[in-house]
Amino acid sequence: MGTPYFPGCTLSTKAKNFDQSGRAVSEALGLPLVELTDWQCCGATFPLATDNSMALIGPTRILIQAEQQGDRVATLCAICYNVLKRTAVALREHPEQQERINWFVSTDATTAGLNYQGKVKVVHLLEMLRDDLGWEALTQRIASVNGANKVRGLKIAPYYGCLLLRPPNEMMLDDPEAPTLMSDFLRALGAEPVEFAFQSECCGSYLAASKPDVSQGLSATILQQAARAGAQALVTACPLCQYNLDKRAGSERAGARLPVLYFTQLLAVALGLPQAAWALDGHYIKPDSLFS
Amino acid sequence: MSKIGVFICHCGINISGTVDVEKVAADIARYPGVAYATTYKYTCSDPGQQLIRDAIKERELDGVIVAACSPAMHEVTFRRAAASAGLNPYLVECANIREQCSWVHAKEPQRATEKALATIQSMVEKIRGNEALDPLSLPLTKKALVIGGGIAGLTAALDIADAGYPVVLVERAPKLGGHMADLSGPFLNFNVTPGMLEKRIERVSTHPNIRVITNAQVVQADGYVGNFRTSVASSLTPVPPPLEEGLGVRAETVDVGAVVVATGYGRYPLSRLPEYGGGALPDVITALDLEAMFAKEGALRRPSDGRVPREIVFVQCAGSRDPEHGVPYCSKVCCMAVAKLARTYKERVPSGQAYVFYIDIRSAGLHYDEYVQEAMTKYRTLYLRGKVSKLYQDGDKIRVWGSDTLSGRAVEVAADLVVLATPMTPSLGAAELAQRLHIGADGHGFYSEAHPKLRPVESLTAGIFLAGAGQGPKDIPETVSQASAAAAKVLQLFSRDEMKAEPTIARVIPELCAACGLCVAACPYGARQIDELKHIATVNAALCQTCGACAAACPNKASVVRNWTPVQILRAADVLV
Amino acid sequence: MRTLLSIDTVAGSFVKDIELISGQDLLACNQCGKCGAGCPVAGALDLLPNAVIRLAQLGQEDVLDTQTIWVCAACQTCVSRCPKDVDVPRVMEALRIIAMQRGTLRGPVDLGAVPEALMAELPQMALIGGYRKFSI
Amino acid sequence: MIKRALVIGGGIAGIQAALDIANSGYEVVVVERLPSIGGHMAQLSETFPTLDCSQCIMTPRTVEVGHHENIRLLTYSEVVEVSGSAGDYAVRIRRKPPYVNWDLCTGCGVCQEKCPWKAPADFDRGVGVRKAIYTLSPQAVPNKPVMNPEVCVRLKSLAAGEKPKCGLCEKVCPTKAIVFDQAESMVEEHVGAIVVTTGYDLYPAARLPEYGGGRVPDVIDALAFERILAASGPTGGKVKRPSDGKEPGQVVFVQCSGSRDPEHGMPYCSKICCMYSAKQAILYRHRVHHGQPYVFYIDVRAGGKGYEEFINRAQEDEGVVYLRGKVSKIFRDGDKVMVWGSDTLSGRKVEVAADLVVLSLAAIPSAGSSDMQKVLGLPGDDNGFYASVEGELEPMSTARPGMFVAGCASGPKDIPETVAQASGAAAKVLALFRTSGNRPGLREADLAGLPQPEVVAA
Repeated sequence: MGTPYFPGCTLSTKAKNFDQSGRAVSEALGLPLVELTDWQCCGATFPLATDNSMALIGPTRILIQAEQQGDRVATLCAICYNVLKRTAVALREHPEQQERINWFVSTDATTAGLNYQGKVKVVHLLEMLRDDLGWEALTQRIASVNGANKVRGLKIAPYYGCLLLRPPNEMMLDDPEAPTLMSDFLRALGAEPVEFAFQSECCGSYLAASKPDVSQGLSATILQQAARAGAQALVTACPLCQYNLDKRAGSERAGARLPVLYFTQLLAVALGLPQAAWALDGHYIKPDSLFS
Repeated sequence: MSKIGVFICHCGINISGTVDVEKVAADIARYPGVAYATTYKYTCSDPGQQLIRDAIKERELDGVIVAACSPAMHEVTFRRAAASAGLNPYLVECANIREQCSWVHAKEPQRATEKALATIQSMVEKIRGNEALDPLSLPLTKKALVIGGGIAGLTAALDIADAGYPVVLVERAPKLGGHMADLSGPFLNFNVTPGMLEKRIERVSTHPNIRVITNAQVVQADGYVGNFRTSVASSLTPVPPPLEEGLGVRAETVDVGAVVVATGYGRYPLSRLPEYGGGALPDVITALDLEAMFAKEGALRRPSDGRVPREIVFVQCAGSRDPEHGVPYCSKVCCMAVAKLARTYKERVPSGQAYVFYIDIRSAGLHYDEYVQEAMTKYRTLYLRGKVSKLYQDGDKIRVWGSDTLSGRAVEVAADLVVLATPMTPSLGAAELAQRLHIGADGHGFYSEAHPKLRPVESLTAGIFLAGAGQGPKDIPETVSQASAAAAKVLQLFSRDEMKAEPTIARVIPELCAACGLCVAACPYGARQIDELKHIATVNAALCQTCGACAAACPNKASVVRNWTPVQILRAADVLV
Repeated sequence: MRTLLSIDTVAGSFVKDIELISGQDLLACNQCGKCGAGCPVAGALDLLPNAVIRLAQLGQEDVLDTQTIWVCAACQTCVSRCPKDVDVPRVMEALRIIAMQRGTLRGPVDLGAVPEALMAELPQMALIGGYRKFSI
Repeated sequence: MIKRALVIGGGIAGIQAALDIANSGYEVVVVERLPSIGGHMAQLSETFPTLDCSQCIMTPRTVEVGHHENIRLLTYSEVVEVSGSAGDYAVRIRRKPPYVNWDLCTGCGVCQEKCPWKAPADFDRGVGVRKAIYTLSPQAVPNKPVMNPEVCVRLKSLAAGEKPKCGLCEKVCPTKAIVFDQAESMVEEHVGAIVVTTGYDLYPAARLPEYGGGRVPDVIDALAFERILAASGPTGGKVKRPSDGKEPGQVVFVQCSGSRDPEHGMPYCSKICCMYSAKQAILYRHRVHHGQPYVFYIDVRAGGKGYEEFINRAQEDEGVVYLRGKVSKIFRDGDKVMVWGSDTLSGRKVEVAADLVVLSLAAIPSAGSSDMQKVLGLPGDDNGFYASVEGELEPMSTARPGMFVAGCASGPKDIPETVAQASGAAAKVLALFRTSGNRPGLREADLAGLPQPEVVAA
């Protein structure tokens, strides 16, 4: 048993530590993730043209794979989550498009003979923590951990970025203007959420490749705002946000020296899992001192 | 007067927080003529009024002074209370120790206390000279004159006539309906019964309580509230004002108790807009012209060559919001009217394109913004934020130079037809009518309301009411609301059998009057006349507003205002200076 | 320069193409400007989003020259706040698609031009996303 | 035909309608939900475009209603049931307990002075505080206090079945008017016509999270700013911001906060905001000479007599900076409030580090309107306002004969338009009463057969 899991490209390569910590915490909490037996890239952008069937083929294949293993697919990455979820919504709202894409993928080698039935619910691990486990249960679970909770009392700014919550009428996860999801998560961990005005501002996203100075500027402002609000660290649920905030803006010159943690890492620490599961390597601003 | 009672109000802490009311009471009690003085928390409250009533009876007071707020607030209250205890209400006065004392001297309690005492002493001196008076009764003609047969006049006339009073409706044109009759259709997306205006005209024309006089103008008006005497001249054919005596002109006297002025709006001359062609270009027309074209069935054709216009430009604020063109005000209805015309155009010419140049889209109110939004989305009208600077004939096109301040570009359109939303101005002859009726008008010629917020349909002259665009630009729903409101004021006036008027007006001491006529010249309300027969000045009780100008002007001191005689004023002033 | 507007521009094929590809009613936008007011990358835009929509409403094809369409990363902030339910990123996407179809413009993501050090550390999603959105 | 009218709502519309009917010799029952009449107009500081003091011009009318021999004023009361038809509507009215015997109370105010319990004052939109026993304002009509059972410690202890606490008001009341065990009562009235003047409320700021969602203390709504500007308000007319009482050096006015926004459920324009914001900006400038007001807008809607000129005055003479663009985001930043807007005319995104932000929240039907519509059997429109069924030539008519609507109950309106409608509704009632007989209301279709009481010889 377990929830079918789509790691996506980034968590399988340059952000493996988020994948490691993610698998470890879900295991520990009894929400095991089972990687899809076969998967491909989701495309990393949701195609916005009215005629977008071609670009939806990739994410539809992932949904088909998931449908073979269950009725849900979990992700840890906000962009994968956004693309898959919006794809599922688009196919549900446009059955004719679903039929067209199904016709196309049925001739394809990896998905030969398979059709997407429209049954898959796309979930983010944060959503599973909230809805499957519940904040109350998580709070109790953390409280029952032996030894000191190294997260307790830390002032951490929740950072949602864009695509976890927007567009709200398709994502239906939380109100992007006044979200509570991550603050609730942080409270359950015993940390002190530091809400700030930039928690849903854009970090610059793909501009990291085409206009790195723009994304660096946006990310630096976010870090500065979090620091001014009194945060000791930020928590994110998107590897691209994490990259932009930490690696591109973490220098003293650009932003503020705040560690930017993945929510899975923070959860691993709070659960008192072995340090290997924390997977705190690869950060530009080292978070280790937070927990010492 | 020797038994004056003084009641000093704490007004919660409004007065007593600053003024030492107990000290004032103790001091005034010793003042000559004052028989009783006391204080109370809220004199205007029911127990406070009871206190006054009891004191009048028990102490046989022959005068009462309430030292409290402004008489504008509660003079009526206290006079009514005294009357119910048997004291003539005109033997009750208010001394204002709140607005003019405790509020303005909040930081100087001692001096405020002194001022309060002096204010009351002054009022004691004044009240000594007061006479017991009875309210005046004036006759009342329960018949109304409505000037203007547009939608405002029709509505006001019906509301008055439906309540059972006779109405004379005077319309300058040969038929009823006003501008609304020329409109292509109703204004908004309300559920409109077809032929609503026609039905209303029909009802007015056949109403047993309404007499309609067309091709007619009010050429003379005298009198006052309840008793106006007007002269209505009518001709066989419509004549622009002023209508003068002559062949085929019949004048008659119409006596009424109230007047509703509903003369509507007029057209702004295109000649004053030379940069928009000055009226010389056949394919540059006004919104009202286009209304008339749409009012006819069939295809829209432009004036010059009868072709169907494929591109049409609407120019908002063609004169309005433009002090340099003499119209600093906004004409209020154009944004909606143009949206309606642009929508209608698209319905009539589905392949055509409408453009609207505007500064602000003023679609204020429920459903209005939605209506304009639909003009954009459903009817594909292109709105351009910018004023048109110039337009000129270019072959068979009208070239329109405007700007789009949102893209920051100067734009031009080669239009087949241009429609100007010209200002709403007062109707022809409105200024003269205002003079004739002694009602004020603003610098643009729109009639002045008595108060911009709370008395929107009352003119500055009692008994004359305003409805519709004559008072200022407004759309149909607002016009009919006003018309009904004006009717309510007439009905209220007519609900009494006679009119009560304040008796504290000017009077003439016959022995002193030399009939010199200075009072007639001094009176701003036309209340004074010389009775040539008796050789004495007279006062028209309905017109006198107690201003005292005649008393000041009279060299013989023959004109005095009741209960404000020179002796009273001087004695009162002596205490204060 | 005075810009000539006519039925062929304001109701022409360019406007229709944008509306078709984006699925948006351009005239639903009443130019309130809220999109630009909250746009995180406003500082890097040569035209604010409402001005891009404006030129599109007017059928002005030089809107394809704007950098804005290559800077918008579809963060959806404007979408979630637009009072008239205009999906601005979809209009941007439509303009990018038209620009690319015309071949007059290349998107600014030139993989060859990304410095090697940056290439080494950039998450895949940035490369894939940026490449898919901003280049041919 | 019962020649007696019911007016529901004691704001300026209800006041005007009641006075016009009562002064024509008919009895009127006025029902107001709050303890005193005056409605929103009583909260305003000064009125545009003349800058007359709102209280000052209205008080004579509230006082007249309070003392009018033809008016029965039932405040702190609600209409709960209406049956019958035009000419004879039976109306049940619930009178909430003020916990004060108003017949005994003289309005002396000692109870309020001595009461030790405070809570934010709704009337001041939360800017000020009031006691557990309170009147809405010093000029309240009627000037009788009510007790808030959620704040009064005595009432709370009684409700909880505990030993009675406090009771100070009872001790100090000179007329023994305090009644802690007062129960609500019911009144039944029979009337021939009903005028609905239930007015408007403001859209809740909590539903605009991008504008702070009501959680940033220095982001207030326009009625709260009216209270701050009002001489009789909680700050005595001094411009002080809620968070720290400092005089704000820069104030931003945000138009269309919810209005013209189908996505927030209000596609319509609230009509009054452009003008009152200009007024507020001007008044702010008059009080804080070096202050800088900004107004973010989409279209300046100044249709009305003297209105355009008033806006010009704000822009040209009073130094108010107008920025054409909607605000996207407002958030607290240190002791400033950051406002992100745009100026579509210069094509720039602009931000202002404001000391105070005033939201022009959309005008929506007053709370309880949909329930009242059910009670009256009248339809609401798609926005919840009372629907006009006869179109633009009968704006005060409703779907039921003998029932009329005036003022903001049928959509946002400014004061003169409201007052005109109220008088207009009164005219309809008067015509109904004067034509006597058990006839339904004066609807266009019904009138053909109406008996006419007097016929004039033309």
